[in-house]
Amino acid sequence: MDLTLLYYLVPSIIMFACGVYGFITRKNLIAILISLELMLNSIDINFVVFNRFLFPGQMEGMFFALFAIAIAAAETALAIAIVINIFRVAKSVDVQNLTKMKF
Amino acid sequence: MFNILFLFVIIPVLTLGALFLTRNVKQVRAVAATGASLLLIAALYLCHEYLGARAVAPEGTLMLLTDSYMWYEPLNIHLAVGVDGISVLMILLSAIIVFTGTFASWKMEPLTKEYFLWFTLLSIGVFGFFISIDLFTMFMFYEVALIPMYLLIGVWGSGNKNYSAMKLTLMLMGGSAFLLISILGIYYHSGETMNLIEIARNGVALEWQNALFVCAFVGFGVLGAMFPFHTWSPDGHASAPTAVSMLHAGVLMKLGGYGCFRIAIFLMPHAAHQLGWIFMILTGISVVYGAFAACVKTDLKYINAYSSVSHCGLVLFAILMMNQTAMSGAVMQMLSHGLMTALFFALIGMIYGRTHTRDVREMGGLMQIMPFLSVGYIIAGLASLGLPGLSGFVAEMTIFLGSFENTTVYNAVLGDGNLFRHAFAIVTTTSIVITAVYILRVVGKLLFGPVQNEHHRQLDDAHWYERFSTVSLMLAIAVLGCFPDLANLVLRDSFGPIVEHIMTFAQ
Amino acid sequence: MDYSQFLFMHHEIGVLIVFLLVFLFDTFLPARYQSKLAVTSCVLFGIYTVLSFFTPLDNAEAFSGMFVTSPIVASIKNILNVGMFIVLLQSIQWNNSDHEVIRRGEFIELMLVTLFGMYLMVSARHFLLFVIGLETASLPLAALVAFEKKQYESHEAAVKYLFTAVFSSAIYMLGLSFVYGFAGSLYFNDIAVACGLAEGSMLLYVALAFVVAGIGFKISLVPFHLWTADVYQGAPTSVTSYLSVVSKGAAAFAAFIVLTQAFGTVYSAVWEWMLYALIILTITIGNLFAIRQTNMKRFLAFSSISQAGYIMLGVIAFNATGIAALSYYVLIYVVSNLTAFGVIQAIENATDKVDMTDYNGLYKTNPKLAFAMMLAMFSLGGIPPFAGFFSKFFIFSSALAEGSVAMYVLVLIALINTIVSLYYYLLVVKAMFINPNDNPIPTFRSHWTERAGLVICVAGVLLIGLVSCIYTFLNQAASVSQLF
Amino acid sequence: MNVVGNSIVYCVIALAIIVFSVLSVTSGKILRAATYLLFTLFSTAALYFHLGYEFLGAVQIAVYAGGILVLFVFSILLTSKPGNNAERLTSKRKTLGLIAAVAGAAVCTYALFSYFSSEVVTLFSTANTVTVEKIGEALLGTEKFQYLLPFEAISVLLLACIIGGVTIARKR
Amino acid sequence: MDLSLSIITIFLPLLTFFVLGLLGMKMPKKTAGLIGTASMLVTTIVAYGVALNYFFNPDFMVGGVREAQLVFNETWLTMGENLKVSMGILVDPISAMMLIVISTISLMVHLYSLGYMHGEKGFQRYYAFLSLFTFSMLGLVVATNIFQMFIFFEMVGVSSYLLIGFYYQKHSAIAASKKAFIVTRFADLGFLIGIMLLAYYCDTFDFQTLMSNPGAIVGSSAGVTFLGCSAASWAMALIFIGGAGKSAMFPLHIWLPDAMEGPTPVSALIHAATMVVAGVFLVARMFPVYLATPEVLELITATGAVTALYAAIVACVQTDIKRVLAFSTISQIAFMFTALGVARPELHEGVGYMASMFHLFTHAMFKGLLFLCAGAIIHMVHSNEMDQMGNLRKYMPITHITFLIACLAIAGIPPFAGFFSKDEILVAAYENSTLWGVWMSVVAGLTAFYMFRLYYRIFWWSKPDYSHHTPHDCEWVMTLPLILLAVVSCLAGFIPFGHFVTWNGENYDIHLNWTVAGTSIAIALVGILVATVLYRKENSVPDRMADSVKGLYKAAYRRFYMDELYQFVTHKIIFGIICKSIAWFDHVIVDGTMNMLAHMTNNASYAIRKLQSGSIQFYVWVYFIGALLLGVVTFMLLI
Repeated sequence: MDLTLLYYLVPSIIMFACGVYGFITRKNLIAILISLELMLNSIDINFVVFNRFLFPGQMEGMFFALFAIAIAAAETALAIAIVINIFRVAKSVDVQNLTKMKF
Repeated sequence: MFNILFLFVIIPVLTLGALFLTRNVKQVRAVAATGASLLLIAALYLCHEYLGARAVAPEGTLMLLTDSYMWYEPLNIHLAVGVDGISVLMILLSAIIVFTGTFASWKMEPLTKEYFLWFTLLSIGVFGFFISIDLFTMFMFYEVALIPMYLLIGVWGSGNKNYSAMKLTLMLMGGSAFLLISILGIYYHSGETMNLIEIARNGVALEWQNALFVCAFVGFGVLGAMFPFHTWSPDGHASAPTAVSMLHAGVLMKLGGYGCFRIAIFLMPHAAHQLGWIFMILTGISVVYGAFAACVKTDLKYINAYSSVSHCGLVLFAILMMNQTAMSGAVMQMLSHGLMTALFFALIGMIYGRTHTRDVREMGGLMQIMPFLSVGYIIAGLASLGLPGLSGFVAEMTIFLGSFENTTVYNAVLGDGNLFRHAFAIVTTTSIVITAVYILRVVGKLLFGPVQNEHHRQLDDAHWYERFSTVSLMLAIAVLGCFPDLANLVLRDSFGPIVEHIMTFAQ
Repeated sequence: MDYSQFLFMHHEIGVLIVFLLVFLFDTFLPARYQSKLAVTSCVLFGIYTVLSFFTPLDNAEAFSGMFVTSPIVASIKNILNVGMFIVLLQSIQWNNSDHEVIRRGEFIELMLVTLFGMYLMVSARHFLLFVIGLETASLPLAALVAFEKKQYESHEAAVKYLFTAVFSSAIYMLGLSFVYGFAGSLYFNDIAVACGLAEGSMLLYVALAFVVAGIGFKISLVPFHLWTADVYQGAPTSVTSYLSVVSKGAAAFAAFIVLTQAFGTVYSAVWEWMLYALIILTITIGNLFAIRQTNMKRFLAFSSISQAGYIMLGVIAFNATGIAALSYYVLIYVVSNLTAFGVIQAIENATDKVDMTDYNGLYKTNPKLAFAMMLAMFSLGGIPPFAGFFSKFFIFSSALAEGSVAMYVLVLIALINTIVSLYYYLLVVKAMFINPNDNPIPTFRSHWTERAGLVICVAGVLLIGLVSCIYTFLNQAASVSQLF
Repeated sequence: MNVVGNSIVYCVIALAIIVFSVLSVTSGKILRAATYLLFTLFSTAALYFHLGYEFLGAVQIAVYAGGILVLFVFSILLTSKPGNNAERLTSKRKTLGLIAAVAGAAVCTYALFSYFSSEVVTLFSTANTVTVEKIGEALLGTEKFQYLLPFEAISVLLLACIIGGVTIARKR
Repeated sequence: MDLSLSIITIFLPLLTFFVLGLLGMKMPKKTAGLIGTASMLVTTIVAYGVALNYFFNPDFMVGGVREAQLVFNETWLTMGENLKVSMGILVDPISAMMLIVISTISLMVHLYSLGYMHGEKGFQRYYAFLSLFTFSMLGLVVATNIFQMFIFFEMVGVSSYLLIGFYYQKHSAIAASKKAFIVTRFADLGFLIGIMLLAYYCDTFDFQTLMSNPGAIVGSSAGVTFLGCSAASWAMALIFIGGAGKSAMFPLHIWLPDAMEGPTPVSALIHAATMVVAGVFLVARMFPVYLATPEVLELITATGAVTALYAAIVACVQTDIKRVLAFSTISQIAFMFTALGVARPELHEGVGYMASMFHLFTHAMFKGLLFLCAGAIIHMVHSNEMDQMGNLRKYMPITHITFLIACLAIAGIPPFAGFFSKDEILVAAYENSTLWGVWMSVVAGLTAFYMFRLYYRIFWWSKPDYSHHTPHDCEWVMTLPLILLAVVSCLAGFIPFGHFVTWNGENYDIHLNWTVAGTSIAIALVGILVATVLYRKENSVPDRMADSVKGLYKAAYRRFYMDELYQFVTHKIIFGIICKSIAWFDHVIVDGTMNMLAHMTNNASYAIRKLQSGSIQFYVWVYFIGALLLGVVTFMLLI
């Protein structure tokens, strides 16, 4: 088995697709957040894989992944703050309740 | 040296400023009247200046009193002004209408100050358009003139004013959308300049002319109430307050004709020769169609609006003939129609202000009640149906004869096009009969006969400001009608170079 | 290792200094000075704004091409500063209200940080830096959107904003990962070279589509715009105005930079047509939605969506005139929209009313506000002699400079849409001037800061168009900047 | 390097990533989803190790697994109500989600596979020497492929997020 | 008197119009009337002076030809490079003759109206309009070019409109004035198109230029044909239509009977003597050009003949005395047209032309007289209907005598004026073809019949009840014109007309052709005899005769349903179908399209509102799919 680039991209793509699926289907805001983490994570994998296989001379992809992790962390922190906030106001974290403003 | 043309923007701007500072209705009126009078004086002085300048200018000069200041360098936009005979007459017309309009709206209420503010802004647009020879500034002033209409109709109008105001504004804006495309196209395909004279010199790239011509003609044609884009006009006029109808029918619709001439035909002669026939058909339809439609309307303003469609159609029709006679006829028709429609609308407004109805069926025998207004109405009507001695006749006859003149049209489809043009000229001439029909019908029902509504007997005749306003217009109509060569005096040397240019660049 | 390169970042350093001063003021000064916090920070920012006009305008590159500044970049930053300053000025009254006073410092600090993020977006020539800028510009905004603690809408808006923003940045970064996949570098220059090689592959299209989608989210291009209306409606008005002008303007400029600098080589092959479709969709759908809106903020949200479409015409123009016209458009859009939001905010602060029907008969009671609002509407609708006309004209002319028929069609569609947009702008004017109302908003006197903000904006609306030097300057700046 | 061993390792990691990803978005109970996410993150970290990015793997575990997951768990505990908090998905929503996910996966797969199908580089044909020293230098350098500026910039971002998070989460 | 003084004749009435029109309401009625009459008197004196000078000053005879004199010609409007519209005064035989006719009749009417219109509301206005009309009519006849003529054609049309509608509170008057204007306008449309064609081919409007080379128009338009006729023929035919409209030729005659709604002096001036002959004048003016297009002359002859017969038949059965006179006018003008139509230079030195002009002159006098008499009668009886009259010879002797003279004149009994002119016309007709000669002779007989029917019905017949108001002769201002005109009607026949007015300006001596004259006198006498038998005393014979040919009688009485036909065309077809359908089209299609665009926009806005569903997940779904599509679609389209 020649472990080429594409082998490593497959799980990443699936992970991303899972994230999209989860985002669209889940009702709980935190579950949606989890899906988001999956998506971000898969991107990190992409970067790292490309870096490792195609451009091993520098560390661009790895650094992007590194910073992306930090950004993801910041995002999550803020998101959770907001989720908690909405829970305080609406007593629910169900995304289906968040449709007061529309049309 | 200070260019007198700038006065036509400066005076209204100063009026605008002064209006802001006014405290009561009296001051508002005083300021507005002063501004309008100054404009009229300036316009008359301009005629004199222009003739003086024309006398010393070398033959074939397109524009006189030109002046140009760089405004937007990246797009080569200048504050370029200049006039030829056509614009001088248009400025004079606008000044007269603004002047009379001011007096016609003397008793405008409520919000007198705001009314005059918008009115003055409108006049800035109109004057700015006529003095500009830079496409950008022309377009800018054109739009400046459009938008105050919305509020003027919406706030001070009557009837179904919201609908009409919106329709008018949106349709005219639709027209200006096409116009803008055309202006930008001309700019990019004539050596990146906005100056009319330079564009004329450079010529617009041939492969683009047809499309740009259509856009420009449609754009201005909307304002010129060309069939089938005229539908804003009846509703708009019907709902607008008196002076606004006057200014709109009297001057704004002229912007359409002037623009078609100045931008569409003058700058793109090749396309004008190729595609003129399409618009000849449309404008020919306008002429007859408007007249027929006016026959069955019962609202005075609707009748006049449709009549305007017919008359303005004639203007557009004439400029498509591309010969000197028809074009000078078009200019005269613009003048004549401007004055006469203004008079019409002024009188209708005054009658409406008294009777509170514009339906001819509900009125009758006004001649016994308000003889002054009635006589005025008859004079306007006679001017409209082309009584010699009043302006309409001169203009229409010049157009008809011009459209019969031998003109070479370079067109693959129609050959020299004379037969086609003659056929349409004959069709349009029938409008003089139809015009007579609807004018006399209204005059007969409205002014003659027994008094229809006994309550009307208590109504009074015109007040001094109304008399002043209408008499000025009547005088102007009569002067133009009796001494049409006065207009030709101003126009005479302007068309030569223009027609020559149109013919040279036609191939 | 030359750390003096940081000194090229005048604007970034400036805004961080203001941020620090505000932070220190907020944190360490005793409570009795705190009531002056909003005004002080506004003054500080004002000083900084003025000073930033005097920073040298030249092309400079720092961090091996990761950070670039140029006259036009500096100019757009200045424009953003102006917008930011007006927003801050207009927010003082709201900021000092009882329930907001506790978050006053944070509000200003977060705003400043997002501005810093936007600076990075427009200056970055490396996608990592760009992403960080993007996130800095959007994540704190999510917090800001939730600032109206008393109102449920504010929280809902925050959730919507944050979640969609993160989703969008995920898509965007996925696109970037693809770009990295074929380019091997995240420097714009390298990508530009590699793009040419990858031309014709689907990977390029998908990557670019994702990148455009990510930036399109910030600019709220259709179909990436759906968050906009809800968030604008729910957010505190100051934040809404900030989102609609400064954030959008920066993103539009960034879009230009990214698309021309990194993907310029595949302009006509790829993204010209993507933008083409997006612009038509954006303008049309934005307009269609705006027609029916009754909430003023929501209405302006859709209006701003369609405006975004016009802004993108400057990008699709793909030339130096385009960027100049775009910056000019943004500047005028800033003053026009902030006039509108200034009026909305003044009325909201005074009466809590944001519905269009409440505006009926406004002219009778508050003529000046109504007048300002009308100017804003006319300017947004592109009516001369107000500034909006000029910006529209220039952006159209820049789009047509290339001269293809497709562009003419695009501009024509855009122009026809201006008719629709004029319709709904006129609806507002109609409400204020024409519609009768038995119970109009009572006459009130707005706070001096709001008035000052409005005066600045109205002056801008009236003058920016007529004073040609601004556009001329921007055009000059664009032509001397090393963009292409 | 043992090719077979690496292949097996790859298979295990890939399988883990796929399975745990799917599970984390499909499991009804939110806490379980979080747990599956943890496993996914761990698998990802393992992948990084497998590819030779030990530092990144460590950061992944420390930040994600150590930091973010904890936040998740806390927030889940804060927001979940007692009783049945398993969510049921409507089929319409599922369809929408499936369409999007499948379409996305298909498009990405096609794009990537068509572009990289000719790529023959394997894990073993390239060497990878990422040392912490090099990482440190890159992080504080200003040359090309060095990241001082992003490093500084992200600090501002993090600060802002802290301020934002605190302000939001504050009771008043 | 110097010819240049003729300008006074033109502008004095105009000045009077302005003075009376603007200041009239401020002055007493009497003053206004006197001003009008006095100014008209001056005008008349000058006009006579000018005309007599022209006719009797040998300077104007060059080589036996009376040359036309261009007194003024100022450019009024520049149309094109060569095409200029001038305003000027051209004095030539026919215009000098017309100056006399117009000023005479106008003066008589002015004078007469002082009495007739006494006490009417709007007396000043009446005089102002009369002055305006006189101005227009004089301007018309002295026109130097065809366009000036057209201008004054329009002007007389408007003055006529204003005068017919003088009693503007009466519906019938308004309708009549409107009808008159529109019908003549319609005819003028033909005139205008004719002018345009003419200007197109000849590049001039000027009569003298046109006349000097009448073949030019035919030559220049050679080869351009339409429906088998050359462009030149079309142009001239269209110009004739203009004249036919003004002169009330069949089928454009319908306005003239209705125009009798105006005050009777107006009918005398406009609708008997002057304006209605403008068409004849027009054809006469352009005669040399018409000679170049003989097929148009044929058309003119046919039109004239048909109209003459038609009008004569209708006149026989009308009961309204003014209507009878109106149809008589139509018939007589048709005579003039026929005379012009049959005139050829080679036939008896173009006698038709001279006859036509002669008849125009004499007819103006006696028809003016007839109308003024009718006016006097109506003034007394307060009705237009014959049934209200009878036996008036006892009460109004002067009117009776003058009316009788006029009747004899029109019937063509020597030595009254009509005999001479009509005789020349018949001569011309026989010269051309026997058909027209016989035809016109029959019409002449009918003329005698209906005129005497009228005469007997008014002055003899029965004696109705005049108890409440006994008729008597009117005051001197009204009778004086009657007497003067009667004298003219008696003597005018002896004017050597051929010395003054011929088609080419050369002298022509009238010789009575006693064959024709004898026949025509005989026919006239027969007509008079029949009328005497039937109408001298009240009897039932006429009614029984009418009953025996009821259908014909009814049709003739209803003027062969021409009005109904017009009514149908204008109201049902033009208004009912064309105008209504255009209005419908405008409202439903044009307006509807615009409204539909607006509605479509609105509906679209409503239809897509679900897109903004408020759900985050849907938002991102759209976002994601949008992004994918963006990539895939552009990829597919561009690769």
